[in-house]
Amino acid sequence: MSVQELDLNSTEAAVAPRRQIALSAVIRDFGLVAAVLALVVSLSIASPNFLSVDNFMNILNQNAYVAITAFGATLVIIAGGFDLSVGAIYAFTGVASAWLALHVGTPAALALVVLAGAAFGCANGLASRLLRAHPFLVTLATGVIISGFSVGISGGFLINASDVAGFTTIGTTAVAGIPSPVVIMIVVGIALTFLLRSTAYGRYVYAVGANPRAARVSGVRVGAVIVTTFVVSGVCAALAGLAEVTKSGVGQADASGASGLALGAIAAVIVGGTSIKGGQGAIWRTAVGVLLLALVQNGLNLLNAAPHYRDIISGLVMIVAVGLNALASDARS
Amino acid sequence: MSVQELDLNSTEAAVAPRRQIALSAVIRDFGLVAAVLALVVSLSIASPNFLSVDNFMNILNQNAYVAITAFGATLVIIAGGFDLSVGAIYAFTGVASAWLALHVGTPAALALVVLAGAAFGCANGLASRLLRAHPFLVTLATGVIISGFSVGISGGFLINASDVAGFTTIGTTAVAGIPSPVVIMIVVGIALTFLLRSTAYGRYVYAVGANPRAARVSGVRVGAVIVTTFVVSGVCAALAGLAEVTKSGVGQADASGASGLALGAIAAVIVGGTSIKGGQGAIWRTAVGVLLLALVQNGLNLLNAAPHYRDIISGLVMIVAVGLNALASDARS
Amino acid sequence: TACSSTEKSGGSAAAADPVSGTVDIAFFGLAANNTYTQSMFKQAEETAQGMDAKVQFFDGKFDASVQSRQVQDAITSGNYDAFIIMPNDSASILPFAQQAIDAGIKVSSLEYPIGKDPASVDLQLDGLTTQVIEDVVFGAESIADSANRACEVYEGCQVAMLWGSRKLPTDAVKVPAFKDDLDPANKLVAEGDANYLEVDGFNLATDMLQANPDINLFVTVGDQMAGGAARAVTESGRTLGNKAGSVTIIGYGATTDGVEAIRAGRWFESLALVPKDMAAKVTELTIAAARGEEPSDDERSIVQNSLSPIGVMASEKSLAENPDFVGQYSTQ
Amino acid sequence: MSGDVIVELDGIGKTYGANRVLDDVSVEIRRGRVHALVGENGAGKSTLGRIIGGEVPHSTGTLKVDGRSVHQGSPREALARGLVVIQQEPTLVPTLTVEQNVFLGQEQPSVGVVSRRRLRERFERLAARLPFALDPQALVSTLSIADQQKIEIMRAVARDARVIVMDEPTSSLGVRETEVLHDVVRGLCREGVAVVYVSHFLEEVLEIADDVTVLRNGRRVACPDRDRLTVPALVEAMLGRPVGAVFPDRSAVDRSADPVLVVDGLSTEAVDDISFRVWPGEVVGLGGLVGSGRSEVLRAIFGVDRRHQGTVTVGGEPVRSGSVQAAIARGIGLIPEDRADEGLLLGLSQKVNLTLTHLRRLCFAGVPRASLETPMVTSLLTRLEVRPLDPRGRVGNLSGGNQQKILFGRWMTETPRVLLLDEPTRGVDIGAKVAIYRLIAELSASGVACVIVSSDSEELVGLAHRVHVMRRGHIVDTVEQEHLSVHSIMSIALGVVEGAA
Ligand SMILES: Nc1ncnc2c1ncn2[C@@H]1O[C@H](COP(=O)(O)OP(=O)(O)OP(=O)(O)O)[C@@H](O)[C@H]1O
Ligand SMILES: Nc1ncnc2c1ncn2[C@@H]1O[C@H](COP(=O)(O)OP(=O)(O)OP(=O)(O)O)[C@@H](O)[C@H]1O
Ligand SMILES: O[C@@H]1[C@@H](O)[C@H](O)OC[C@H]1O
Ligand SMILES: [Mg+2]
Ligand SMILES: [Mg+2]
Repeated sequence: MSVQELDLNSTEAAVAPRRQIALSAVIRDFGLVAAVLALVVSLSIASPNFLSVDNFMNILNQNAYVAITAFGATLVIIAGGFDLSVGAIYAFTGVASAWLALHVGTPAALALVVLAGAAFGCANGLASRLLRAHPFLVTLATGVIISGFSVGISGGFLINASDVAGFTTIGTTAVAGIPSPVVIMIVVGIALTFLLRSTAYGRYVYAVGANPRAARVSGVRVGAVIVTTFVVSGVCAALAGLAEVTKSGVGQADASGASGLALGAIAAVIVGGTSIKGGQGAIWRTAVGVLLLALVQNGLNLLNAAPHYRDIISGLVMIVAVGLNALASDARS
Repeated sequence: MSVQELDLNSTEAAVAPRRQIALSAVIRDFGLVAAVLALVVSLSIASPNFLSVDNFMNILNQNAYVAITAFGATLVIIAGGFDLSVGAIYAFTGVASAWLALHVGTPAALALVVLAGAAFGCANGLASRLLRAHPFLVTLATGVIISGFSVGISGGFLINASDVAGFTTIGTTAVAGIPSPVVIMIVVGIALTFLLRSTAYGRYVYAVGANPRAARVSGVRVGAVIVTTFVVSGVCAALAGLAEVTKSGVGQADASGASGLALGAIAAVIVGGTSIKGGQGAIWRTAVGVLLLALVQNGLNLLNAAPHYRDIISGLVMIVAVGLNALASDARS
Repeated sequence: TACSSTEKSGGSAAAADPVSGTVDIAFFGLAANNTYTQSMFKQAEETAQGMDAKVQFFDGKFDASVQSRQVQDAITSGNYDAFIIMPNDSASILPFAQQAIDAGIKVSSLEYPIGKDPASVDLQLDGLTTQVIEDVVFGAESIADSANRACEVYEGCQVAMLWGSRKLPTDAVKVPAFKDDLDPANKLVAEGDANYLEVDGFNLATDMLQANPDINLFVTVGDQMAGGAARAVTESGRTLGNKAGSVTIIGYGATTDGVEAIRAGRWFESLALVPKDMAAKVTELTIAAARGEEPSDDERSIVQNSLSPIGVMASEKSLAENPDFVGQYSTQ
Repeated sequence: MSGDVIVELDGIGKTYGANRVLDDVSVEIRRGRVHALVGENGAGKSTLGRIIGGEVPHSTGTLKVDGRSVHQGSPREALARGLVVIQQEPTLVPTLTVEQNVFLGQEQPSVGVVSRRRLRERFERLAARLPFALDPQALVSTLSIADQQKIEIMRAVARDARVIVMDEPTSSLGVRETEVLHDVVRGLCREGVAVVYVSHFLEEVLEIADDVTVLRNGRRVACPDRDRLTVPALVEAMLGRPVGAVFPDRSAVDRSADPVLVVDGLSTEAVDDISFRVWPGEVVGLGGLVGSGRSEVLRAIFGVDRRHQGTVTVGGEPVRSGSVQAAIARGIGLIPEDRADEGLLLGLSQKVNLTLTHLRRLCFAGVPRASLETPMVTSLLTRLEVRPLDPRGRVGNLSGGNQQKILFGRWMTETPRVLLLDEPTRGVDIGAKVAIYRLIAELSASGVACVIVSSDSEELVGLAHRVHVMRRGHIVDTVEQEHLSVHSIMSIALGVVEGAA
C-alpha cells in the first residue's frame, strides 16, 4: 500500500489538553479573586466597620481615578507598550481644566482637557514609533515635559475653579447612589472590555503586543494600533484627572496621587495578571488588581497600621499576587 | 566528489559588511558623545563658569551615586531584567549604615550594608525567578518592603552618625584631588566593564538577555546569571547609598535622591543606548547617559532656567538622545 | 548688578566685600509646585524690590539631592551674593551651605534649619546669616494643647490624627511631642499619613470615620489635609463644628481657607504659620548682611511664632481680635 | 486566464547596507502556475518573497503588479493586491487561538465588531478544504512548529489570494501533510492562483512546479528547460557544480561493547516508558509523525524538560533529570528543533553563539582567551561554510540555512559523546545538507553516538543504523538498517502495521 492511501489523521493532534487549560484558567482567574475574597473576609473580622456598602462605595470612589488610568494602561501594556506619562497627564488635566473653567467655562474646559489627553497620548505613540524607542523612556520624558506645562500654567499655585458653575458636578454628585467618578470608571471599564474582546481592533491590540511582525505581515497597521492605545491611555488619564479635580474644584500642578499614579496603575495591571510582555490580559483583571491593592490600603487605614508595617504588608501582598498568577499559569502549561 | 572538496568561495561576501558596521558603530557610539560635546560647548559659551575643573568635579561628585546605581542597573537590563528597588536599597543603606555605625562602628557598618545590598539583590533575583514574574513588579514590591525596613529602623527620625569615627571619611575626602565617591564610581565602572566585556560571565549576561531559552539550552545557568545581576545591582545601590550618606553622616529613611533614583538610573541606561529589551549594551554607554542628563541639569542650574522650562528641556533632551540612538541603529541595519 | 561675576564667585574663604549695587539672591524653594513655597518666594521678591535686590527661584522638587546640586551649581555660576535656602533636608544640605559660606556668599535658611538636627531651633552652622524657621516640636505641642481644648465639649473625646509623612524627620519629631502633650483622657483612636495632600486627607479621614464612627476631632499637621478631613466629615453626613454631635478640625498653617473656616465656626483652630512675614524677615536680614550689615545676635535665629500677629493659634478669639488678618498662603 | 502575468520582477536588486542580497533578478509570476524558487541558503529566495509580499522594499529595478509598476511599503499594501506570503519561520501570534490567527487581519468585522459565529463557519469551511485537524480554539503557543506551519498555510488560503509565496512550507511537515499541501496547491492553481514555491526538497519541486527559477548569490542563473530538468541538473545550477552521493557511507557499529547512551523507562508529560540504547558510533533515528513525541524524548534526555520517571545514563553514569548542565557535563549535546526560539541568540554574534556552550574550556580565570577562541571560531566557520563568514556579525542576519550551520557548529567546539539532533537539516540547502550528513558521518565514525529526529524520512533511511518509530508518545517498533525504507517507517508511524511495543 502506498502512503497516500493511509487515510488516517497524520497529526497526533492533542485534544486532551483542552480541559486542562479550562481548569487551570479557573485557578488562574479565580486564584486572585479568591485572594480578594480572603482579604475581604479577614478585614471583616478584623474591623467590624469594614463590611458596609458605604465603605465599599468609599473604596471605589477613592480609587476610581486609579482604575480609570489603569484600564487605559491595560490596553497599552497588552499592545506591548508602557506609559509612564499618565501621572503627568492626570495632573495636567487637573490644572488645565481648572484654568480653562475659569476662562472658557466648564463644558469647554472638560472637552478641551480630554482632547489634550488624547493629543499627549498621540504624541507618546508617535514619538515612540518614529524614534523606534522603547516607550518606557519616551513616556518618562514626555511625562517630565507635560509636568513642565502644568507648572507653566499654574506657576505652582493652586487654581481654584470650585465656584465655576458645574465644575464640581462630576466629583460631587451621584447617579442612582453611585458617585459619578465610579460611574465613569464603570463605563470606561465596560467600553474597553468590549473594545478588547469583541472588536477587530481589540484583536489587533493583542496581536501587536504578542508578535508585531506577525501582525504586520497579516496586514495589521501596527503603528496605528500602537498609537491609538496611547491615545486611549491619555484619554483615560485625563478622565481620571477630571474625576479627581472635580471633587474639590482646585487644580494643582503636583496633584494628589499624580506622582505614584503611573507605577501604581502599572502595578495594578500586572497584579491582576496581565503580562507586562504584552499580548495577553484583560480589563477585568486590572479591576481585580486595583481592588486588591485598594482593599489592602483601606484595611491598613481601618486597622491604623504603623507606616513601616503598611509598606511591608503592601509589598508582600503584591508579591503574593504575582506568585498566585505564576502558580496559575504553571497549572496551565 | 566528496564534501571536503566543497570548500569553495565560502567567504566571498565576508569582508565587505565589516567596514560598514564599523562606520555605523561610530555614528551610533559617537552620535551621543557628539551630543554631549555639543552641550559642553554651548554651556561653556552660555555660562563662563561652566568650563572649570571644579565644576566638572562637582558634577561628577553630585552624580556619582546615580552613576554607580546605573552601572549596576546596566547589568540587570542587559540580562533582560529591571530593578526598581535600587532607590529603596540606596535609602536603606543610608539609614542602616548610620544606625550600625552608632552600634558596631564604621568598618562593620560599611561591610554589613554592602552585604545587605547583596542580600536584597539576591532576594529580588530569587523572587522573580521562583515566581516566574517579571522583575518590574517584583522589584517594585520589594522596594516598598525595603522602604518599610528603613522606616522600621529609623522610626522616621534622622540617624546622625557624623561623629562616629571614620563614618564620613568616604564622603568628605579625596584621593589625588578626586572625591572618594567619584573614585568609587570609576572603580565600579571599570570593574563592571571588565566583567561584561572580558569574562565568560559577561557573555552569559548578554546571552541570557538576548534569548533566555536558547541560553538555557546552550548550557548557561540562566537562573544563576539573572540572580547575580540583581546581586550586583543591589551592591551597587548600597555603594551609592554609602557614597551619599557619608557626605553628611546623617541617615534618613526618606533619603535624599532615593525617590527618583530607580527611574533616573534606568533612564540614564537607556539614554546611553543600552536596549531595554536586553542582550545589548555597555557600561560606558551608561556613563555617557548619566553625564548627558547631569550636564543638562548643571546647565539649567547655571543658567537658572525657570522651573517649567527646566522640565520641558530635560524631557526634550531625553527624547533627542533616544532619537539619536534610533538613528544610529538605523544606520546599523 | 554692577559687580563682575568673577568677583562673586571669589571662591576664597575670605568674607566678600559688601555689595554696593543690586544684591543678587538665589532662593532655593522646597518645590515650585508648593503654594507655601510660592507664597514665600513672592514675598521675598516683593521685599527685595524695595531694597534694590533681585531674587531668583530654584525648584527643589521636594528632593534634597536636586537641591544640593542647585546650591553647588549656583556657587559655581558666581551669579549670586546671597542664598536663601528652604532645606528639603537639613542635614544633607549642610556641606553645600558651608561651601557657599566659604565662597563668601551670605547664606540664610528659611522654614527649616540647616544642620544635623532639623527639630532644633539653635543655630547649627557657623557663618549662617540667619535662620527664620518653624519650631516643629513647639508646633506639635501647640496643636496637642489645642486638641485638649477642643475636646472639652466632647464626652470621652476621640481624636484622629492626620500626619503628613512620618517618614520625614520633621514629621517624625512631631509624633512623640504631640502624643506626650495630648491629655490621656482624650483618646487617639486613629492616625495615618496623608502626605500634605487634600485628597489623601479626604481618603484617610473617610476610612477613619468608617472604622471609628464616633471620632470627634481631626487634628492635622497641614491645612490642606484638614480641608480633606472636613470634606470627609460633611460627605459622611456629619456636621462640622466644635459642639457635641459635630466633628471639628484642627489645622496647621492658618491658610486663607483655614482662617475662613475658623471664622465660620466649622474648624476649631489652626496653627498660625506666617510664610510672608517669615520671607520678608529673612530677605531683609539677608540683603542687609550682603551690604555689610550683619544681623544682631537675637536676629540670628528667629522662630516663626514670634512673627505671628495673631499668636500661636488662629482661633475664633485670636481672629476676632485681628479682624484684618487673612491667611498668608492658600491650600484649598 | 491561465498564463497571465500577475507579478513581474524586472531587474530587481536588494541591498542591506553594503550587502547585495539580490542583483538584477527578473521573474514573471503567472496565473494558475506554480513557480518554484530554488537556491542555496542565503541565495535570496526569502528576500524575493518578502519583496513580493511588501515586507521589505526592493532597492533597484521595477516590481510590476498587473502590469503597473509599484513600490510596496508594507505587507498591508501587498495583501490588498492579493499577494500573500507563507513565512519561512511561522510568524504567528502565540497568545491568540488557531482560529484567531488564521483570520488575523481579515476578520471581516461589521462596524468593527467581530462575529465569532461567522469566524467559526469560515474556519469550518476552510478546514474542509485543508484537512489539517487543528483545534480552532487551541492557543498557538501550545502548538508544535508543524502545527504552526499548517496555520500559516490555512491563513494564506483563507485570504483568497491571487499570488501565494510559500517559503519552505513543508520544512516541518510530514509526508502526509506535504501531500495534502500539494493537493491544495494544485487546487489553487486550477482556481487561477499563482503559487511561488520555495523549497530545498528538489524532488518536491520537480513534482509540483510549472516554472523554475534558480538563484545563486542573489543572481538568477540559467538552468535547463523545465521538461529536461532533473534533480542533479538543478543541484548543479544551484551550486555551480555537481554534488556527488547525498548520503555518506555508514560506519560499522560494534554492539558487543557497552552502549554509551542508555534510556530506560523514560516518561514525561508527553511520552511514556521510552527505552533504547545507543552504541558508540551508532546513528539511531526516531521516526514517527509530527507530534508523536520524538522531540520530547530528546528534550527529556538533555534535561530541557523534566523526567517523571526513568533513567538516562551515559557511559554508565546517570544523568540528572531537568538539568542541561548535567547533561552537557556527561557529554550530551542537543541541536534543538526551533532554532530561533531555543537554539540561537539571534541578536548576538557568530562567535558568541558558537563558543557559548563550552566557553569555560577557553577560559583562564573566567576570562575567555582570544588566542584560543579566535582561531577556533574562524576554522569552524570556514569548515561549516557559513556565509557571510563574519565572527562578529549578528546571527540574526544570516539566512535560515546558515543559522542552522552555526547551531551545528556549537557541538563541534568540543566533541560530545552523544549528540541529539532534532530536525538537523530543517531549511538547509542541498549543498549544506550533504555537508551536514558528512559531519554526522564523521562524528559517528569517531565514536559519537547520534540520535536523530527527522520528519524527512529519507534522511533517516539514508543515515541511521536503526530507527525507533514512535506513535502517541510510545516507541511502537524498531526498524534495523537492512529493513529501512520510507515506507516501512511510515507504515508503522501511521499504525498500519502494528509492531511490538
Ligand atoms: N535584515 C537583514 N540584514 C542584513 N542581511 C540580511 C537581512 N536579511 C537577510 N539578509 C541576508 O540576505 C541574504 C539572503 O537571505 P535570504 O533569507 O533571502 O536567503 P534564502 O535564499 O531564503 O536562504 P535560506 O534557504 O537559508 O532560507 C543572506 O545573505 C542574509 O544573510
Ligand atoms: N508546551 C506544550 N503544551 C502543550 N502541548 C505541547 C507542548 N509542547 C508540545 N506539546 C504537544 O506534545 C506533543 C508532542 O510534541 P513533540 O514536539 O515532541 O512531537 P514530535 O514528534 O517531535 O513532533 P514535531 O515534529 O512537531 O517536533 C505534540 O502534540 C505537541 O503539540
Ligand atoms: O504645606 C506646608 C508645608 O510645605 C510646610 O512645610 O509645613 C506646613 C504645610 O502646611
Ligand atoms: Mg529563506
Ligand atoms: Mg519535533
